[in-house]
Amino acid sequence: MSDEPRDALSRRTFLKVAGAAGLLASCSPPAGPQKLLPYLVPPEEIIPGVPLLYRTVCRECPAGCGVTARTREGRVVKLEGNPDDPIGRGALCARGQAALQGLYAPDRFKGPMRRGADGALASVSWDDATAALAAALGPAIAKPSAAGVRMLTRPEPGATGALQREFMAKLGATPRQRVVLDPFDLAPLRAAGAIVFDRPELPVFDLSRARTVVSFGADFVETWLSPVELARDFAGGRGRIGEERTRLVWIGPRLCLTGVSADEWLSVRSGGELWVALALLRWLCDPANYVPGLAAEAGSLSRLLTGLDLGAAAIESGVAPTAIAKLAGELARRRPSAVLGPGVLSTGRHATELAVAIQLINWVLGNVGSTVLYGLDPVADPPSPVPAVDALLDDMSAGRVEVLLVHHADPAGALPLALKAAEAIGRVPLVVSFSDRPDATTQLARLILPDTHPLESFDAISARRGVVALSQPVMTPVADNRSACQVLIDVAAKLPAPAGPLPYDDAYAHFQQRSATLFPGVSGDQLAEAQRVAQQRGGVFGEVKVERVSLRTPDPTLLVPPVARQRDAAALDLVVFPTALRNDPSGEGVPWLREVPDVLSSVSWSPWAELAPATAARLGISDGDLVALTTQAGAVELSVCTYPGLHEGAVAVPMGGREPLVLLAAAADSRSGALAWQSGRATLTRTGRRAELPRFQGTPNQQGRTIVRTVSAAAPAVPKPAEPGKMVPLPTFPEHRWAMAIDMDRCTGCQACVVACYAENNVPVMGPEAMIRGRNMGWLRIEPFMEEKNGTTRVDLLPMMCQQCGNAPCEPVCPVYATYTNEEGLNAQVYNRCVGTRYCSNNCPYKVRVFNWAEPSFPEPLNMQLNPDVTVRSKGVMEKCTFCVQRIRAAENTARDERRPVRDGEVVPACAQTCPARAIVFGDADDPRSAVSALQRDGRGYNVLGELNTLPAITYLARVRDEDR
Amino acid sequence: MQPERGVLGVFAEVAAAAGAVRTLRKGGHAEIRFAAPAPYPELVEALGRPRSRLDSVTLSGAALGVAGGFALCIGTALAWPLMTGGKPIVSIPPFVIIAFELSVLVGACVNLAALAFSAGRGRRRRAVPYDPRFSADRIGVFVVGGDLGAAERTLRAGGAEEVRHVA
Amino acid sequence: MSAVLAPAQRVQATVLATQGRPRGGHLLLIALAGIAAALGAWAEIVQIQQGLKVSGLNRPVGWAVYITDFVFWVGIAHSGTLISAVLFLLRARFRTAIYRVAEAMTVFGVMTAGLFPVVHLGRPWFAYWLFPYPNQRHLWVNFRSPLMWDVFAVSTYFIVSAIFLVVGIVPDAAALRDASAGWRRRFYGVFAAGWRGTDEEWRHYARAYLYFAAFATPLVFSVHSVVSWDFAVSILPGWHSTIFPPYFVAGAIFSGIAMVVTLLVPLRKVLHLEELITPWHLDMTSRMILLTSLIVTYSYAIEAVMALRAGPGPELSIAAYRATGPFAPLYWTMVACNCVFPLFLIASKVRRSPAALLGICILVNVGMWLERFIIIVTSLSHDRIPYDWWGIYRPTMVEAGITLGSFGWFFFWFLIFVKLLPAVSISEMKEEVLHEVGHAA
Amino acid sequence: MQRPALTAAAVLGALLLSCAEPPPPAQPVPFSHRIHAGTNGIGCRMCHAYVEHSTVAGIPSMARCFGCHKFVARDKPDVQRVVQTFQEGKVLAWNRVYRVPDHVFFTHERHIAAGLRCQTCHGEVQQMDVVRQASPLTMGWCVDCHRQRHAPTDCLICHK
Repeated sequence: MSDEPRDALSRRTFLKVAGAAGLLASCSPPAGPQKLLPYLVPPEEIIPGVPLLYRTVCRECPAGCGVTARTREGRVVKLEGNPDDPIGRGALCARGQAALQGLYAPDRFKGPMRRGADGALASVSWDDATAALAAALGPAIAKPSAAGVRMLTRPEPGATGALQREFMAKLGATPRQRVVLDPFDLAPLRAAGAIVFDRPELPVFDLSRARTVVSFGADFVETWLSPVELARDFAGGRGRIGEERTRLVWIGPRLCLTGVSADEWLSVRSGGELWVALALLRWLCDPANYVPGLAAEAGSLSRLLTGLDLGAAAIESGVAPTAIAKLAGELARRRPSAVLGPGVLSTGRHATELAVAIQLINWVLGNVGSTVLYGLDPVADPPSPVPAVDALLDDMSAGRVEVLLVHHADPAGALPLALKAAEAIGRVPLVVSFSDRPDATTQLARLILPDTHPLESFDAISARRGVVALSQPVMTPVADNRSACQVLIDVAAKLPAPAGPLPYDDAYAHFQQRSATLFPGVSGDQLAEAQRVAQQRGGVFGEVKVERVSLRTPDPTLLVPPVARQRDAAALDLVVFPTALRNDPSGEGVPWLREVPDVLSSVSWSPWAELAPATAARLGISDGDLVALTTQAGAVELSVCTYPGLHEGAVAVPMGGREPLVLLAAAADSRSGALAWQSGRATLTRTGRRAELPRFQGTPNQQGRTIVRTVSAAAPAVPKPAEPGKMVPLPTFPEHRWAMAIDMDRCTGCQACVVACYAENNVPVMGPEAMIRGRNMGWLRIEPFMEEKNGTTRVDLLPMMCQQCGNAPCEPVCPVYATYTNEEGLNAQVYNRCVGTRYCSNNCPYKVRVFNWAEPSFPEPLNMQLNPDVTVRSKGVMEKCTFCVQRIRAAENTARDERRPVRDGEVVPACAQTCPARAIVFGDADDPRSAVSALQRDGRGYNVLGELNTLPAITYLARVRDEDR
Repeated sequence: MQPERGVLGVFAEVAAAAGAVRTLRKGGHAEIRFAAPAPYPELVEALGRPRSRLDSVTLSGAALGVAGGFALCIGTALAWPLMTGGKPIVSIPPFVIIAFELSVLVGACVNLAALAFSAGRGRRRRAVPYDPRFSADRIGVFVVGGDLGAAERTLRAGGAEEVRHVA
Repeated sequence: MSAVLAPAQRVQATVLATQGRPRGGHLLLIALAGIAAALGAWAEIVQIQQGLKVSGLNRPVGWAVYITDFVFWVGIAHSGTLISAVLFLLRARFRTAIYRVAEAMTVFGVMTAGLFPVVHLGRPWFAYWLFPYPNQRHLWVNFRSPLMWDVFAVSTYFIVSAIFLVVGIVPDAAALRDASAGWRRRFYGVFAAGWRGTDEEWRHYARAYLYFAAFATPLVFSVHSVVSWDFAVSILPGWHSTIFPPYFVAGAIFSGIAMVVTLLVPLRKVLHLEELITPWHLDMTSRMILLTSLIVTYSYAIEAVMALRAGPGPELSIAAYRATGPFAPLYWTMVACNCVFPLFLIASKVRRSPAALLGICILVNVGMWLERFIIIVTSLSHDRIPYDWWGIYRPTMVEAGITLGSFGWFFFWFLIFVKLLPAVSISEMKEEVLHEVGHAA
Repeated sequence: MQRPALTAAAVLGALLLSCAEPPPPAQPVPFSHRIHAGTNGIGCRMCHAYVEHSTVAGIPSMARCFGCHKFVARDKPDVQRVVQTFQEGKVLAWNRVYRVPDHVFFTHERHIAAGLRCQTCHGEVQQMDVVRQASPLTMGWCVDCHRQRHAPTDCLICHK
C-alpha cells in the first residue's frame, strides 16, 4: 500500500466501495414478476382487474345455500351468498366462507394416485387409474348382482347421486349396495315424521313466524338443519321490543351459541330432554290447564301421558316443574311457536322419542303447517338408515366386499372409533376413494381418484322441493383432478360385459340432460336459454305448496321415558358438541376453521374439555390442567376450560377432532338407529400436568364495566351518557362518515363474519404456536362476556373490530402518520408507511389492531385466494379492520362512472354481507336517511367505551333480555 | 505564529502569580497574560479582564432553535394536513416540546461554536509562550510591551521561579 | 498565605496513572463486555430476520423489555447531567471528583438507550423515517406523537451531553497531552483542540461552561418528562397519569445515581482513585439516593391512593392487578429494592461503606428496571376491556440477549473510555485541591 | 486528506449510478410503438383494450396481433415470428417497463375518465421505437400531479 501514491484511490478500493454502495441501493424490497404474459386469445368475459361473479352452490353441509363466487383473472377469491337463493338469501356461514380453503388446500391430491406394494402413494395417469378400476371391477361384476362391490357416499342430492345410482345399476348391483353416509343425519327427526305424520322426511322450520322458539338441543344458529336460513328467520323477530320480539328458550346441558341467543336456559342433565318434552306435552294437553285452541288429539294424548311421573321428570332432567309449567304457559299463550329438536346435543339413545314428543307439542299447538312444514323435503338421496351402514361394516369385516368405492365419505375418520370402521375397511381388498383431500379413509385406499371441488364442477342440487341449485365450475381445476361423474363415465366405458358404457359423452352432457328436466316442455334454443339463465341465477327457485299432514296416534310406548339407569356417581355425562367451526374432521385441514377461536371458550386449533366452574372446583381442577377422560370406548387427554354454560354433571368435548370419536361408544338411537352422540359417561382424572391452550381471552367477566350492554324487553333503551366536555371542536367529515350499526339482539356469534373477513382481507393464519403466544391476526372477533345471575348463566357477545373512531387514540401517537382520519371518517392505516412501533395498538382501548409478528405465509396454492384489491402485509407492520375500504372505493368508482352519489346499501363490507342474522348494517352516517343513521338514533344504541370520547363509528344496539315471563 | 516580544514569569504558587499580576497592573503594564492548568479565580480576578460576551450569541442560537422548532412543526403539519385523533392540524402544545428541544440543541451547538471561535481567537491574539508545565503545575505570567525590564523585576520580586525574555 | 501548586501535580499524576493500556482484569472485562454486545447484536439480527415473533410480545402487550431497557438507560443517563450541570449550578463541591464518570455514563447510557427505539421497531430498517427530512414522497413526521418528542429529546440529550463531556475534557486532554508522548500525545492533542490554558481561553471557557450547564439543566428534567409522556399521554389505565413526569424524573435520578455509585465503587479501587474519590463523596452521593428513594416511594404511595380515591374502575383494577396479579412477585421485589433497602442509607456507616453501598445500589438498579417493566407490562396486559387481559408476557431469550447486549455495549465503551480519557476532571480537581489546601492551612 | 474525499466521491458516484435510469428492457420482439401508434396512427385503446374499464390497461392478446398481421407486413421476419408463435399456441413474454409496488393500487380507469392523455405519464410513446419509462412513478411524482389537478390526496386512494 505504501508504494501507491497517497492521493490516488486504487481501482480495487473504488470497486469495493462502489460494490458496497450498489449493495446498499439494492436493499430495497425485491421487485415482483417482471414479465407480462398476454392472452393467446382473450376470454370474452374476463376484464383483468374487474371481478367476474359466478353463481353456484355451497356443499359444505346439506343445507345447500346458494353462492356467488367472486373471481379475479380466472381464480376465485371470495365466496358470498346468492341473494336470489331462497335458502341462504345472500348469506353464508363460517363453513361456507371457508369452502375456498378446501378448494385451495395445499394438501389436496394433485391427481390420481395408486398405492404401491410399499404402501406409498404414487401418481398414475387418469387413463391408467380408470383402467385399473375397470379391471378390478371386472371379476366383481361377473358375480351375481356384483355382490362384492359397494359404494359408500355422502348424500348427493343431485346429478352426481343420480349418476352413481346409474353406475351401480350398470354393474348389476342392487340399490342397497350404494350406502349413503351422513354421521350427523337427523334420522330421529325423520323417523318421528314417519311415526307421527306418516312422512319419513325432514320438516322445514319457518322461524320468521314463530313468536316463541323452544330448542331442545338443536343448535340452529351453528349447525342444525339449515343454520343460515334458521338464523336469518329467527333474527327477523329480534331487535324488536315487547311482545313483538321472538323469544327463545334453550333446553340442553350446554349453552351452545343458540343457547347464548336464548332468553332463557333450562339447564337439563344430558339425556333429560325427553322428560322435559313429555312433561311439557303433558302440561299442555292436561285439561286442567285449560289451554285454548289445542289440536283435537290433545285429549287422547293427555290420557296417554297421565302416567308420567312429574316428580321423576324433575329429578331426571334437573328442571323444576314450575319452570316447565311456566314454559308451557308461554307456549300456550304465544302462538304460533316452534319447538325444535333434537340436535346433536340431544341425540342420545332415545332421540326418536324426543323427536316424537317435540312434534306432538308442535302438533297440539297448531305449529305444524304454520312454522313446522312438511312436504318440502325433496327426499333426494337421503342418508341410508343406520342398519344399512352397519350391514356394510359387517360385510366388510366378514370379507364379503371386494371393491369399495368411497365418495367423500370418511367412515374411518368421522365415525366413532368404536364402530371399528377402519378395521372393516382394512379388510377390503380394493378401496377406491374419490376424496380430493387426504383423510383417514384415503389412508386405507389403494386407488385415489380425486374428485373436483364443488367450485370446479357442475351439479344440480336439490335441497328443498321446488329449489334446485345449480353449481358450476367457477375456475379451471387447481390440480389435475377429475369430477367423480366423469370418472364413473370413463370407468363404465372400459367395463367388460355384461356392464356397458353409460349413455353420456361426459359429465357435462349428463348434467345438461338432467338440468333439462327442470324445464319440462321446453326444448331446443329455448331450453338452452332457460338453462343459461338458471345457471346465471344460481338455480331454479320455485314455490312449492306445503302439504297438510295428519296425526297418527303414536305407539304409547314412545311416550314413556326411559327407566333411569344406574349412574356411576363419580362419572360425568359426556357431552359432545359441534360448533359452527368444528363439526366433522374435514375441517382439520381448513386453517380458517381452526385459527378462528371458538366463541365461547376462545380456544383455537386444539380441542379442549369443558367443565362447569363448580365441577372443576369440586374436582380441584383449574383452566389449563391436563385431564384424562375415560369412557368404555377409550381415553384421551385434554386441557380443561371452565365454562359456566355447562351443566354441572357434565364434561363437554367439541367435535371436529379425533377425541370425541375415541370416547364415543358404538351406541345408537334405539328407534332410528342414528348415532347416539350423547350416550356416554366419562370419568375424569387429573394427570397433574398442564397444557397451555391456544386461548385468546383474558376473562369473560366484564368486571362490572358496561362494555356489553343489555336492556330489558320492558325498557329497551340504554341510558345515554352525559356529553363529555370538548376541548377541541368535533371532527366533521365533508364527504361521508362511513359508519356501522351492530344489533347485538340479532347477532348469534356464528363467526361467519370473522371467516369472511379473513377471506376478504388477506388476513394471515399464524398457527397454534402463535395463538398460544397471543398473536391472533383476526381483524374481527366475537368477545364473550359471561355472568352468573339468579342461578343461570348469561352470555353476551360483542363483535369487536376497529371502531373507526372520530377521535382515534391510535392516531396521534404514530410518529410517521401511518394512521390518521380521512375525509370519509375512516381511520386509515397505511401499511407501507408503518414502521411498527405498536404504540397505536397500546393506545387503542379496544385492542383491535393486530401486528405482523412474523412474515405471513400463504402456502401454495392458498396464495391464489388472496384478494388482489388488498395489500398483503409484511412482517413488522400493524394492520386492522378498514371497513373493507376496497369495497368502498369500488362502489365510489362505480358511482363516479355513473355520475351519481353512492347509494345507501351499496357499500357492504364482507362481514355485513355474510351475516346470516343481518345484524350488521353499514352506511353513511352523514346521510340522515340512511339505514345506519336510523339505527344510530335507536334507543338501544350505544358506543363501547363511549365515555373515552373516542367517537366510534360503530354503534352497538344493546341486546334485549326478555327473562321475566 | 510568532509570539510577541515580552517577558515570561513561571510561578509555582497561585497567590504569588496573582500578586505579581496585580503589581504589574499597578505598574502600568497594559498587556498582561497568563497560562494556567486551572481557572484559579484569584488569578482571573487579579487580571481583571471583562466577562466573556458569549451570552448574546448563545441566546440568539437558542432563539433560532425555538423559531426553527415551531417552523418545522407548523410547516410540515401544513405541508400535508392529516388529522390525527381529532386534534387540530396545528396543535401548539406538542410543538412547544419540539421547539424547546431545538432551542437547547441549537443553543448548545452555537455555544460550542462560539466557544471554539472565541477561545481560538483569544489564544492567537493573546498568545502565551508554550510550556508544558503550564498545563500541569505551573503558572506562566506573560507581559507584553511596555517596560519589559520593570516587568522582569516585578515578576522576580513577586516570587517567579524563573523569568525569561521572549524575543 | 500562599497556595502551593504541588497538590495539582499529585492530582495529575493520579489521573495520568489511570491512563494506559488496559491489563489483566480490565482487559478481561472489556472482552466480556464485547462478547455480550456481540451476543446482543446477534440476537438483534435474528429478530430482524424472523420478525418480532422471537420476542415474547403479543397483543395486548406491544411493549415490554425493549422499552423497559430504553427507559432504564435513559434513566441511567440522567444523573450524569444532573451531577455535572445541576450540581455545578448549585456549587455542590462533592460533584468535582465524580462528575466526569457520571458524564461519561450519561453519554454511553444515551448511546445505549438510543438503540432500543430502533430495536423495538417492527421494521427497524425504516427507522430513519422517524426523522423529519425532505423526501420525494412529500411525507413528514407527526410531531403530535410522543415518540417524535422522544426522537428530539433523546437526540438533543445525546448531542448536548456529548458536547458537555468533550468540552469538559479539553483542558484535561491538554494536560495529558503535555505529559505524554507517542500516539497518546497525538490522541490527547485531538481532544485538547490546541488548548494552552491562556487567560483568554479560560475566560470564554468558564462562561461557555456555565451556559452548557444552564442548557443541560432543563434537559435533565425535560428528557425524562418526555419519556414519561410516552406513557402519560396515552389513555391506558396505569399509564395515563399526570404524576408521571416528576415521578419519572425522580426515578431516573434515583437509578442514575445508583448506577454512578455502582460504577464508582469498583472504579476507584481499580484505577486507584481512592485519594480523589473519598468516602465523603460516596456519602454525599448516597444522601441523594436516599432523597430520591423517598420521592419514588411517595410516588408509589400517591399512585395507590389515587387509585383508591378513583373508586372501582380501571385505575383501581390496575393497581390491584400490580399488587396481587401474576406480576406481584416482581412488584413487591421492586418495592423492596426501591423503597426499603435504600432506607439503610440513613445510617452514615452504611453510606461510608463502599461494599454496603454497592450492594444497595445494585439492588436499586434492579428495582428501577423492574419499576419500568411493571409500569409498561402490567398496564398493557390490563386494559379497559377484560377480554383483552390475554395474559402473561414472558420475555424470550432473544429479548434477554439484547438486554444483556445493551449492558455489554455500555460497559464496553465505558471501560475503554476510562483508559483513554481522564475519568476525573484534572483541571477542576486542581482547583479543588487548592481550596482544600487553603482550608487546611 | 484526499483519500476520504475520493472514497466519498466513489460512494456517491456508485449510488448515483445505481439510481440512474436503467436502460429500457429488451423485448422478445423489437416491437415499435413508433410504427404502430405513430406512423400508422393506431389508437392506444385499440390494443390496450381495458384501459377505460379497469385498473390495468392490458397488453394485447396474441390474437389481436394476428388480427392485423394475418394480412399486414407478413414479409418482415419479426412479424413472422409473432405469427408463428401465435400459430403454435404460445405467447410472447414481454418485459415489463412500468411497474408500481404491490402496495400501490393504481387504476387506469379513473385517470382516463379524468381526461388524462396516455402520453402524460407514458411519454410520447408514438415516437418511441423502444418504450422506456418516461416518468419516475415515484410517490412524489404522483402526488405533485394530484395536487396540481386537485385530485384526491387521501392515502387510502392508492394504498389499501
